[in-house]
Amino acid sequence: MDVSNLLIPAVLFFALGFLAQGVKSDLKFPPDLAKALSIYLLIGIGLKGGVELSHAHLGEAFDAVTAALVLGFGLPIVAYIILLAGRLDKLNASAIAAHYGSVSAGTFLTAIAYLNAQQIPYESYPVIMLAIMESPAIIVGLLLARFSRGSKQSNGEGDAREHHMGELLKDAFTNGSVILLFGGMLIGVVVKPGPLATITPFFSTLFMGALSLFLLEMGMEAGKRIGEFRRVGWFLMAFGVLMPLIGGSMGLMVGHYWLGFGVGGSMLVAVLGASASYIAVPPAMRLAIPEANPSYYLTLSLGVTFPFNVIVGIPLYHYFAARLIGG
Amino acid sequence: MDVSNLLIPAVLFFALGFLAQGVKSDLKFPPDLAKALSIYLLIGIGLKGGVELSHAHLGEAFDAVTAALVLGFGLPIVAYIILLAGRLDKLNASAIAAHYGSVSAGTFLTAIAYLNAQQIPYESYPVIMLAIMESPAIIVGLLLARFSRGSKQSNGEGDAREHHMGELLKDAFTNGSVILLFGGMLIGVVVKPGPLATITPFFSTLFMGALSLFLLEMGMEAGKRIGEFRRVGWFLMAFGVLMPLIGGSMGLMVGHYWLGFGVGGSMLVAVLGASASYIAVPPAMRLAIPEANPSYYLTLSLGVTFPFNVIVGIPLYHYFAARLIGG
Amino acid sequence: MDVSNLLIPAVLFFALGFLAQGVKSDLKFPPDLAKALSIYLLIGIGLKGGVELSHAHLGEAFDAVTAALVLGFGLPIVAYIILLAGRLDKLNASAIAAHYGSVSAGTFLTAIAYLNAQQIPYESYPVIMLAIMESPAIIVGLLLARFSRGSKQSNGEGDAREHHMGELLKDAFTNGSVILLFGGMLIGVVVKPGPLATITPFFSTLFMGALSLFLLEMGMEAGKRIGEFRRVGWFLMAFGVLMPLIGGSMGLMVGHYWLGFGVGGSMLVAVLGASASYIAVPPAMRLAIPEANPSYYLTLSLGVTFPFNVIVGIPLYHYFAARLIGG
Amino acid sequence: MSQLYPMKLINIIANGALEERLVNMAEAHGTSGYTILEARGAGSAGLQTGTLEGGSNILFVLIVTESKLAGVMVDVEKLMKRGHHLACFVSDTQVLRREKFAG
Amino acid sequence: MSQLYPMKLINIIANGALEERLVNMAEAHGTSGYTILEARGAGSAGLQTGTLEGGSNILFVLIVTESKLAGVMVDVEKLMKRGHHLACFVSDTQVLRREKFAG
Amino acid sequence: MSQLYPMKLINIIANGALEERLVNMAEAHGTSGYTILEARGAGSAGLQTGTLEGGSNILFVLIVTESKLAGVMVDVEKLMKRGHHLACFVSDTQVLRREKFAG
Ligand SMILES: Nc1ncnc2c1ncn2[C@@H]1O[C@H](COP(=O)(O)O)[C@@H](O)[C@H]1O
Ligand SMILES: Nc1ncnc2c1ncn2[C@@H]1O[C@H](COP(=O)(O)O)[C@@H](O)[C@H]1O
Ligand SMILES: Nc1ncnc2c1ncn2[C@@H]1O[C@H](COP(=O)(O)O)[C@@H](O)[C@H]1O
Ligand code: NA
Ligand code: NA
Ligand code: NA
Repeated sequence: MDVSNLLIPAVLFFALGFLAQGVKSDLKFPPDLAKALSIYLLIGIGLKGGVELSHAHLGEAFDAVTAALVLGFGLPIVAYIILLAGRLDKLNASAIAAHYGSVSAGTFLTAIAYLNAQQIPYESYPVIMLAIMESPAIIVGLLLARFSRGSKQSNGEGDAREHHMGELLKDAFTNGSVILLFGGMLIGVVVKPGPLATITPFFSTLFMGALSLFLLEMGMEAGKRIGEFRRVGWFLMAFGVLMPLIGGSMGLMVGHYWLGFGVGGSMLVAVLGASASYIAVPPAMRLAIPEANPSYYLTLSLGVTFPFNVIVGIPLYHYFAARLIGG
Repeated sequence: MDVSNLLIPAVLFFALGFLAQGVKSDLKFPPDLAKALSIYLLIGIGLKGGVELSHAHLGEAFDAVTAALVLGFGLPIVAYIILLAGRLDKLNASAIAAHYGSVSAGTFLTAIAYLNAQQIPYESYPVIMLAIMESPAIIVGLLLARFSRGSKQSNGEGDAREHHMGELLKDAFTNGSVILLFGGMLIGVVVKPGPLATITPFFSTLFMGALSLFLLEMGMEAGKRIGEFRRVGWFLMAFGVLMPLIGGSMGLMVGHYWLGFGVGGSMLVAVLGASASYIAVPPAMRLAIPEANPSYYLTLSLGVTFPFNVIVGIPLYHYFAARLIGG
Repeated sequence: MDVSNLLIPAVLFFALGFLAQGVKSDLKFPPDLAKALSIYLLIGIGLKGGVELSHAHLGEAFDAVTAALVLGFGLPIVAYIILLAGRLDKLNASAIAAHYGSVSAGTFLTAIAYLNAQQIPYESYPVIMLAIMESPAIIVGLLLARFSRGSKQSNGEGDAREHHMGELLKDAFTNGSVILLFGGMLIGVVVKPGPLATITPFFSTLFMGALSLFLLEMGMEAGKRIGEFRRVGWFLMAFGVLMPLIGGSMGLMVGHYWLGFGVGGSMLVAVLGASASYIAVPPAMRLAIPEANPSYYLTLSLGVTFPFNVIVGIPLYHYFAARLIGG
Repeated sequence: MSQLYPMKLINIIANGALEERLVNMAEAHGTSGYTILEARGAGSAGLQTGTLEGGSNILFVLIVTESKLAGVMVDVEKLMKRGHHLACFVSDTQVLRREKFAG
Repeated sequence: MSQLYPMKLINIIANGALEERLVNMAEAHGTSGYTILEARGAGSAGLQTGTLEGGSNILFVLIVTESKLAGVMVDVEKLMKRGHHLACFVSDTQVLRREKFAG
Repeated sequence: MSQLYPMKLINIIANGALEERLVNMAEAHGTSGYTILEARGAGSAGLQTGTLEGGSNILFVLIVTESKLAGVMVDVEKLMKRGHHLACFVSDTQVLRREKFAG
């Protein structure tokens, strides 16, 4: 595993941001810049996925979607069990679990950049799986939390909650990231190559540069979270490193044995399994599981798992994918 | 009229934004992003117009400018009469009229994208007309309002107003959009091709992609206004659909019979006539006609006329232009 | 000195922004846009510098760095002496001196655009010198202020200050601009051409266009400062024009006689000497010399010296560089 | 001397995800309007840097008549009881036009 | 215990287009300064999403001495009389340095 | 009727460069949190357009118990004594949950 593989802009900009926080630099990013970049990146992935989907093999695409659903519904349950085993209360466990069942587009794109840099080919389906995997985990988290609350349901507030439920489920499918990913995908599918080419310079040619800028800011965000570590405690910290390994290996299995992907594709599925959402899921959990402590799940997904995946995880998943498949 | 012509990024992104609001998605855009994009787009149009102006035929350019002034001063008066006929108070009528005499760059650019997608050629003068048409309607609105106030002038506040008037007229020519459009145009004219080429990748190559992102956000903005429909009432809603048809046909006449443009160019002039401003004019009216209800003119121009033009109007004006000129 | 040389986008957009303020246009820029653009530009310069550094001649690079340090430490002292001679209090003198010892990336990049437009070649080392020159002047300002405070040190607050000092020195090396410039440089050095090429379209191809947009906003900022002129008084106004001439000539000497640069390179060193920081140093002085009046140093660097350099200084330094070296 | 009328100024600082709920609340109580400002900060819910939706606060400002205060407070407490992290503080203020806010 | 001095805190929420007018007003009354924050919201002028200049609010904050309040209120009422849509509310506050604000 | 408890609302308007100092101050006094809003304006330090870091203000909001006020004020005055340009004003307010802010 050649360390120079890590010397790609995406990773280095992330590290730079992290370091800037470490040395307490006064470097500030306008808050809206990250939001604008994530909107841009999600549309960009969507368009890319749509174009690929348009000449995808339907049977394979269907398999990929099914696999994505299985991972999206399965991983949160695994996470939930581990968290309960660690004596975490049920509501926080549900909220955290939802984050790990979902995905991080930033991590996924860093993996893409990593593969491109080494000219490793990869299947196109993982992009579609990324979009699919945004929502299921939110639903699982919702349901887990609902059962956790148990008795509470009986009292007056219950109805309010019931009434609530449908709306929250709807939210899972209409959250911003889902809209941008599937919207972009749809546009990528229906627009003819001619007109599509007019927006390619913006959404495709600039993509990797914009990603670097986004990761610089995310590196700073991750760095800011270090101060919160004492809040979350050792068990959760460990979970933030352990869970990606579990999710990663499950993703690897699914990618290789079920979907029959090569090294590149299998590694990307591993990354989907390993990554935790820090854009779509946190606001969803704010509404769905208000009782949970946001500093737990934000610190874990953004401050622990994200850096771990970008620096250690990606090359690691690649290494195992290569060992398993022999690329 | 082949519907697949509507399947261009600009239109689809607008629809996506509109839809996102419709399903009450939590998708949020940083407020400053739209402002930044509109600044970028106005400069971009200006530069484009300047380059074309630099090898324009002066006589033709002069005709186009005159025609733009006629439309800019004429259309608000038409709108005003219709609105009064509908028993709207004079001050609100003046403010709304100003919006319809002016233009919407977003609509104009969507029309450009629409023509490009179908490889329909178009004259370059409409770009210049766009810049010209920003201000006249504001002045007309100002004057209409002033006369509407009538008696008020006699009382003490009068002088304040008089004194006011000059400043407000000045504002019409120095508002942000005018500065960016004419500034960009001037720069496009005076800068030599060499240095100009250094900024082309930014202002020209990315243009259509940035426009898509802008329209996505405008689609959301339009969607948010639906809630305001009950405020404006049926008559104004109807006006928001009727007026573009009137302005569009007038534009079509001017483009074809007066300026002798082809299908593409005439359609663009129709779009100038049909579109209503939602960037330059609203703030101008806030100062010039504070008594008017901003939710009327913003809802109409952004929530009714803009979507109508983008989805229905543009192909319609194209259809009639083709019928009239036979392209 | 052919005036048409000034007709480059960078200069014209700056003038446009300045003019927009002059005519009191209601043109507004979202505050975060300038911050985002300056982050982008600093990274872009850094990357460019890094790539050039990677095939730089070490001996020459070392000379350039030494020269940059000499200028960075020397110029503030010159400025300080002049300001005291003008009877300005020591603390304000220290703060202003720090700004003139440091550099303005915006001015430097305008000079680059100016040279490119005339196909004048230039050495690559000034880019490195730009990064080096960010910090030294801050340190000098700090020390000057500390001695100015003199007696104050004896009282109780003293210790607080002492204790303070180290932290402030650290700040000088970790301020945002330094992180972005050196971070970008490092990334430009270590990343292989392949992966680096993926971010080139974003950070390099768009660079000059983004610079134009940034300068448009800076032009407006400069324009807004005119109202502050009465605050700073005539002596400081004169200093804002005189100091760049002194710094410029010193830079010219250093560039030509010490570093042996050609017309282009020597002019760039002159610009480094002549320009005053308005991004990195002001916040640093807020913390290091809170007693100083921020409206003095911001008005001078942004409202007087920046416009002077962009409009008059750059062609002037070019003219003298040509006279001196005979390009 | 222009007449000023007493009103209650309600401030709520919460994550942006709660915006829709707060707006609905304001409308349910028929206030003359509402104001929202973007905010950052820290509290029991941890650090809110304002960079990501999940970590962005809003300051929700509501001017109401004395009579409406109690009702709004009940709704805010409901949100808190559900576990939502928010800071709510109420101050006395005075407005220029009573009729504008007394809806 | 640091001494605090009573002042009046004037808040004005209006469309961004009014910014220049409000700043001029503050300067006309010789206040020590003014503060502006970007805001969104809704009111009699309809929805202010903050996305377009025409639909963006500002929160204009002005700290003045008791003695200056009346004068400022007169000017604010003038704006309202002209029809401008704005919300103005005044609260009592205390500042650390009287001389800073009593200009 | 929900119970409201008196608290002190501290507002500090200063250049963004002071943010870290103010946050440290809040933490030193063990407040339940703090809130920061971006601001522009003008004052003795001149024009703060919000465009460049050096010319950008923040509005730092701190809710504290009566008992903590004095201590915070001392620290704010220290900053002012050092020469920092800032405006600080304190108002009475009431909060919904005393325990949340009385830390
Ligand atoms: N003592 C305080 N002073 C000012 N703002 C506070 C305070 N406590 C909490 N906040 C704000 O309220 C938000 C929500 O508070 P919390 O529910 O404690 O997370 C925080 O993110 C802060 O922005
Ligand atoms: N009751 C209220 N509470 C808080 N903000 C309000 C209220 N009424 C109006 N506003 C704000 O004041 C702005 C102007 O009010 P209006 O003149 O009613 O349009 C609105 O856009 C809101 O941001
Ligand atoms: N009278 C005032 N009313 C409102 N804000 C003020 C006032 N005076 C100062 N400020 C704000 O406080 C900041 C710092 O004030 P100063 O220390 O005077 O520069 C200014 O930039 C303004 O945003
Ligand atoms: Na996952
Ligand atoms: Na029109
Ligand atoms: Na210098």
